Amino acid sequence: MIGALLHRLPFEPVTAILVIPAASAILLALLPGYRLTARLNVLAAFLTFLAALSLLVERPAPGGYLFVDDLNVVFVVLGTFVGFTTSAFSASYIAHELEIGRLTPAYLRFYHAMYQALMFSMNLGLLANNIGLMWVAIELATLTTVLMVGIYRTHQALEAAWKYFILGSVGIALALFGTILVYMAARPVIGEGHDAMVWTSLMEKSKDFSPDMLNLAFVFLMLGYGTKVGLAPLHAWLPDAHAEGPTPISAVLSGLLLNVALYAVLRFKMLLAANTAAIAPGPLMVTLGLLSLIFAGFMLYRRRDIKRLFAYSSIEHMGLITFAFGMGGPLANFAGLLHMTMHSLTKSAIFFTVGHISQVKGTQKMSEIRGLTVSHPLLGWGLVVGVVAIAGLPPLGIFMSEFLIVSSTFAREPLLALPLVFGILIALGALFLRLSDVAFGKPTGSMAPVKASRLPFIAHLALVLAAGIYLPGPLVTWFQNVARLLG
Amino acid sequence: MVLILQLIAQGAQMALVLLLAPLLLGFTRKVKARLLRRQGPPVLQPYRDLLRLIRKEVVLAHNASWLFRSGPYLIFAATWVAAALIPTFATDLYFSWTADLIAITALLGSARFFLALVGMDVGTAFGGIGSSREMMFASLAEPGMIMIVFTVALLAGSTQLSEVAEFMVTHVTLRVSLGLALVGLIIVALAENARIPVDNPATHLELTMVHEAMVLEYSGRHLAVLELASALKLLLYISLIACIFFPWGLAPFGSGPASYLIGLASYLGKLTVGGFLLALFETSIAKMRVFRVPDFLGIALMLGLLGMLLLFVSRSF
Amino acid sequence: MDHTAIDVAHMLAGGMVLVSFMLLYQDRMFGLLNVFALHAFVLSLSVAWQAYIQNAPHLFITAFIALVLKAIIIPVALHRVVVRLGIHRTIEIIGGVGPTMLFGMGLVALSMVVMLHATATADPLAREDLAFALSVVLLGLLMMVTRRNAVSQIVGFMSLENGLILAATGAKGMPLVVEISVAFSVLVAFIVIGVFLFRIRERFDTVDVEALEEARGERL
Amino acid sequence: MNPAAGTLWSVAALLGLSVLAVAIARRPAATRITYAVCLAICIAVFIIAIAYLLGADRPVAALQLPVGLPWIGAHFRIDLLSAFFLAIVNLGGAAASLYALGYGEHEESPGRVLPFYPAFLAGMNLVVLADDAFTFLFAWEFMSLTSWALVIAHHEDAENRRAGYIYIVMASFGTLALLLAFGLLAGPSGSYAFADMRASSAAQPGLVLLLVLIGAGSKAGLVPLHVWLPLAHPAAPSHVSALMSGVMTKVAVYGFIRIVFDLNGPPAWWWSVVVIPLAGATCVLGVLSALMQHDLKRLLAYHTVENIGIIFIGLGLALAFSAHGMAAPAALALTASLFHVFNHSLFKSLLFFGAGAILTATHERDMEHLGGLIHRMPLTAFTFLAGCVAISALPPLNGFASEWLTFQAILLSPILPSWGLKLIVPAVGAMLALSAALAAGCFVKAFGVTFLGRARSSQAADAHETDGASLTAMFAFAVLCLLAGILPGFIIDGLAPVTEALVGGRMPVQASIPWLSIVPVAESRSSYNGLLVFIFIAISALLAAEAIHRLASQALRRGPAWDCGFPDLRPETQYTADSFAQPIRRVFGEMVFLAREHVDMPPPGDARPARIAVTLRDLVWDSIYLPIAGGTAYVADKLNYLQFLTIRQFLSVVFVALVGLLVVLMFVMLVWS
Repeated sequence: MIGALLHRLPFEPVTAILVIPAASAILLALLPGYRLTARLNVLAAFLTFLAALSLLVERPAPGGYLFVDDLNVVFVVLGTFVGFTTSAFSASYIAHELEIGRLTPAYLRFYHAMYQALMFSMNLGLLANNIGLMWVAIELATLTTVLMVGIYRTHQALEAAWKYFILGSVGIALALFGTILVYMAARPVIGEGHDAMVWTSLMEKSKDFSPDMLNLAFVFLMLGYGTKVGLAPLHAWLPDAHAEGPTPISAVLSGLLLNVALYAVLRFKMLLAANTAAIAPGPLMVTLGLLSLIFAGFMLYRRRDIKRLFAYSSIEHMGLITFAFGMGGPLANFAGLLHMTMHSLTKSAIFFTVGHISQVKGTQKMSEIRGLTVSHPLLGWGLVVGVVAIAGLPPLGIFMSEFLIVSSTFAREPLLALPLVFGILIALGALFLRLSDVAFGKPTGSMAPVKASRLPFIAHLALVLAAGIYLPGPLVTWFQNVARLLG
Repeated sequence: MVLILQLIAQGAQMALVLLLAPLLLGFTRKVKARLLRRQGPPVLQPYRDLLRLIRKEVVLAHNASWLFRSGPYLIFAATWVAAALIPTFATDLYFSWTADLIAITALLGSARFFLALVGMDVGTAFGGIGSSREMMFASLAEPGMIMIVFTVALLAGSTQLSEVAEFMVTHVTLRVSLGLALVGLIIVALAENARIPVDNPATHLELTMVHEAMVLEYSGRHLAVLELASALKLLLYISLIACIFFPWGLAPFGSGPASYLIGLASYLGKLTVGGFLLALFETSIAKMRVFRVPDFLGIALMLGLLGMLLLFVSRSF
Repeated sequence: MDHTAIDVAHMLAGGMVLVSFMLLYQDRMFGLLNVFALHAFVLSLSVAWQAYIQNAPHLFITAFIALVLKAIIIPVALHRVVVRLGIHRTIEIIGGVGPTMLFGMGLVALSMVVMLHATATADPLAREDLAFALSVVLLGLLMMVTRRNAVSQIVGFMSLENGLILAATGAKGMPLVVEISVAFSVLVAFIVIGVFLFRIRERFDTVDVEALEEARGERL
Repeated sequence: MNPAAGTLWSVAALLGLSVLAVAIARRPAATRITYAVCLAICIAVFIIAIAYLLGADRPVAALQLPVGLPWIGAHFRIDLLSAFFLAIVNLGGAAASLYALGYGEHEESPGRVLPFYPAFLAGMNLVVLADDAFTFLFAWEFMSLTSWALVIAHHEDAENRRAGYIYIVMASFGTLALLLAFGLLAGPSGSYAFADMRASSAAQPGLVLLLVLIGAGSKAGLVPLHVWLPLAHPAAPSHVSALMSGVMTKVAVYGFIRIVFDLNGPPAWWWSVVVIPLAGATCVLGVLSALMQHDLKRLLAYHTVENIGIIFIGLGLALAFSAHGMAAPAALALTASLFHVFNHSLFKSLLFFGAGAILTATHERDMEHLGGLIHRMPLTAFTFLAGCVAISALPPLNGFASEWLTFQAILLSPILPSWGLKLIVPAVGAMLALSAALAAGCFVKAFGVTFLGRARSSQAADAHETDGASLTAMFAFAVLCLLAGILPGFIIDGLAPVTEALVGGRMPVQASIPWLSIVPVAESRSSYNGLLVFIFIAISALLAAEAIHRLASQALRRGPAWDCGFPDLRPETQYTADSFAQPIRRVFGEMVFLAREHVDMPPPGDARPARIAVTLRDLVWDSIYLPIAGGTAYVADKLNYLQFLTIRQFLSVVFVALVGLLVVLMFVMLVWS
């Protein structure tokens, strides 16, 4: 019925998803005035989200450059939603930054433009039906985030942005080489030209590709896009970029960009999975996943900066997700998708609270933040719930995915499950160690009430809670289809 | 008719142990004195002491609580019930199955528990010493006792004293386990009754006293009840040893008055021998330091455990 | 296509590997920049040749971009930067020249084995091309990690990226090559501007790591 | 109506209540409302459970909700075992809620207690209801989480925060162990419903047992996984401590029974060889540690460890017997264990209630500052005394009844064929006897130092009797302790169907035996009659008192204590908790705690006071947990350098990774071709 309605309207969701952010980026770059631009930013993000939702109702046939299938629609809807909530959060966050003069209006204009540009590039990367186009989009996303990480112009911010930039570029380069190799592998089968880079045709024919080429290509792609995913040992840019940039960007990085990079990896994994002769990409992903999980788990213990803490926890969870997809099979893939969704929602919610906390306390050092549940009950308990969720405890959603990952792994590969459990436990220990000091005890620092935008993080946590208790049937079948796609 | 006889027998036993207890105490003291070339108090002296105490007024500490006043009766009752459940002159008395050997040990445990509590009630230093040391002894004596019970029970296939006694009478064979158990039980009995070498019932104002320290604040009728209870306890242990290891002459279930008389006679004989041996032992050995007592009791525990293991070696069930 | 075509392409690609080794060998700043200009020049020649033999005119654009931007503008700009920042002294090479060269040899061998083995099915032109491209990429990366100096690291990155362009053009009929080369040029421009703006003298990162720990509140 | 549905509705009500409590926490009436509703719900569920357990025709009590794991759904089921534990959970819950009606009024931060308390109850109920692995673990961890929130309710105290931290980490550790166990039971296909697990046999049942022993054991407090328990239980508000010690540990026992006896297929003989010695060690170490404490609530917590050991001895014996196909002895052992589960939930809750009453009256948990409370709080003292007698396994109260049954089960061990068990079981029997005796000593200390003697502090001197609600709860449980002690037969008969379902055997019917005595195996073997023992003691005590008061003089004079004529009796001269434990410390301490006493006796003429310092070491903590913490810190420090590399070094890492992978790939390809 809605589908029919959409037909009657002159409405093309896919283009809308791309055009709205692009146009608003330009518009916001031109418009002065904080209030208006902030509102416009939210509005644009909201419209994009609506357009993305309409994809659930009915999706267009794959085109030459853009296409929508079960896999990327998950990412698009999730991404646009988090983008929308983050824009709402960023409105109040940036207002405070303006008050204390950390940002000037000029930079603010730039910030909003970049925000929409980022949305555009990520949506493009997700919707691209062409591996070259996807590559370009992800590079664009990297550049925009680099600019936003460095926006505070402090020594650390610039240093973080720079580190991100260099490591990102090298990753990009490797990814491009991998992309070229894929084309070379596809060319003999599909023939020269455009088709040899189009997902839809690649997926059909990949079984005939030269397996050795694919293997080689996957090494480069895994390292290249893995840098963006933030897998150890390619993670170096991630903690600083999260810690030094504005908090909304940290939220977007953890909640979206990592997913987009992961999406790229998954696509190519599907390509290899379809080709029986190629070496299964599983072992590589499992290794990198475990490495990231355990490494990040230990790194959590020595963190002093609250945003860097949660950045490392993002590395940990990306490792977990990569591990799940590396294990493969319906259960693990389902769990991986679920975990990815839950992690995006939870981690961005955590960054929302952390942003307000560091604003009201005027610091990101955990040693100077105490007793939040006393001084700022809502933020404090919000943080507690967030950490409980991210640590994988019920009744929140990540518990379900970790349950599935661990139990299915142990039934299949007991020896792999032990390091997995070890890593999870290590990370949990670190998170609660910090939490019990930050959220409880005698409060320190400013007790001033904070003009927090409550809705975003409450909405996210509510969603995570709901998912932890009840997953709606359509969502489940949809995830199961994707899990089957991923093989 | 039989039921009535049974009830009478049970009641008789309860009365009997109550009456005999001070006598045994007096007898032991007399023998001890004689062995020390002293005249010693008359055998009936304990009865006189009890009566005198009963007639005296009670001096209560200001901060003595209701527990302090009700404790003696509880202690006495528990000990008395325990003593009444041990076959003295006849087995299978009407209520003999009320509590088996483990339960009897536990009953004595309850008595000890309350004794240690009342010892702490007034809040004097001596009371504390007594209670803490009593519980320390108990913590070793009780497992020792249980181990002995295990040995006997595994052998006789029952923890019911009557069953055990009958088993011993009918088909007992000389066993090393039994010997070990006997020695262990004697050690436990000495400790539980605060006899030399563990404690010295005859002294006061000595830093090593345990039982006397707990009842130090008591006087008058309360003290009398407690004295009677401890006398009962001594009787209980001797009759326990007698009933397990020397069960001859016990009147079997539902037998006539004649056999009851025989049983009674043999029981008195056993008590005499027991009291005499006790006195002999006490005169021939010195009291040991408090912190050597755990080793002493540890021996009992070891003996019990050893006896049980030897059972398995000698005969695999 | 005839043999000479392949031979010329082969020669040009091999030439790039050779120039990469020259880059590795350089320990003078200006010399490095000049050699890099040469590197870019050879690249543009090779791309042009590919454009000719694949008769794909759009590749000429790529060749042109390579020539103008990488062989002329960027070297000149970097020359300015070097003079401006006053860092035109010898570049310290971590691990020394000799070992680096040897390691580079190893990398070339590795890439040859891997690539020739992997592309057994592909046409000879592409095989050679990709093998050389991979070695250029690895050598560029090697250069980035063995140089302490910002400008020479940039040069390393750009030579790496030249290798990518080489591979992309060698992949016969690959679409979007132009767009990709443009995107990369933007990237490089960013880097150069970054160096220029942030006045990064010695390295890409601060000398004083301790200070950073302090600043990040990550002190133990 | 379907009992499971009824219980689920009550659970839903509890959850709703906790949401409501968040809203109304600031109101003065909040405490009363919350606990009153909890009380009502718990009673309702208790009735449901008892009706199911004792009912002749048991309705099918299973249902499935479309929540939880999507393609499986959440299965809930009440069978005999879960009905029994439901009864325990809700009996304890009801008493705690009743108690809290009074006690909760003294809570200074109700906002941190009221929302979590009903959720905690709901979690425990859900664990017992769950019939598939996901729901079970979900509820299990939810229970841990809510109790964690209650443990750190008084978060200003750094000790409590530390306790909460250790607790949540250990709890998650246990949950992960259980998760692995369920992974094995479910198999690769992921059949998580308990029914499927029963149907299919696990790949490695032995491994499952070990994992469950770790998972459930860490929750129940088996040595050496008990370290969190003495920290966390005392930290919580007292009614929650009572729930955690008296009920939550039982839920852990339920988890063990459910998985090992029900889901994991037939047991192997060596399982009991693992379980029984562990349980024995738990008993002794628990009670010895308790003796060394002078914090009343911590002492009680350590005794929970001891009693868990007793329960697991019974379970281990049941495993041993049923592994050799001896149904009747297995039933005896299991009955003993379940009976002790029930008893411990009674007297441990009672004792924690008492400790809470003292806490509110004196604001003291340290016994060294208490004393003489029997005068100020006689009723509390009476109930606490009942609890002490019960937990010390003294007749005629209930603690003895279940330990007596355990001893009877131990005495059956010679019929076991395997020699290892023949020798291990009696040795563990000795440990059990030792721990029983030590427990008596420990509670003489606890009651004597706290209630008897003279007040050691002003707070203790002017304490006041606690409120009516609390007293009602305490007296109710004291009476239950007595009833369970003198009428054990009925409970044994009530447990018979449970054991029949689990080990396929049952104890002989007890209710028909004359004089209501209990006979585990045969009249000729052993019997015990708590009722008669109680009556005899009562009669003879009254008789004696009566006789004495007739004969003796009624004269009574109050005077100062004599104490061998020692003058100036200041409270400091009394025995303290530590000095009471000193002889036992001398005997066992050197070995178990490496106890060292440093006496500093000044020479004559020196005015400074003589000092004695005692150092105890917790060997379990020092030898297991400190190394783990240290190792983690060490690795974290070493890895932390990676945070501070230069970009060039990071690039080198990437480079090395790339080259390494290429080399690997090369070898792979060469090998393949």
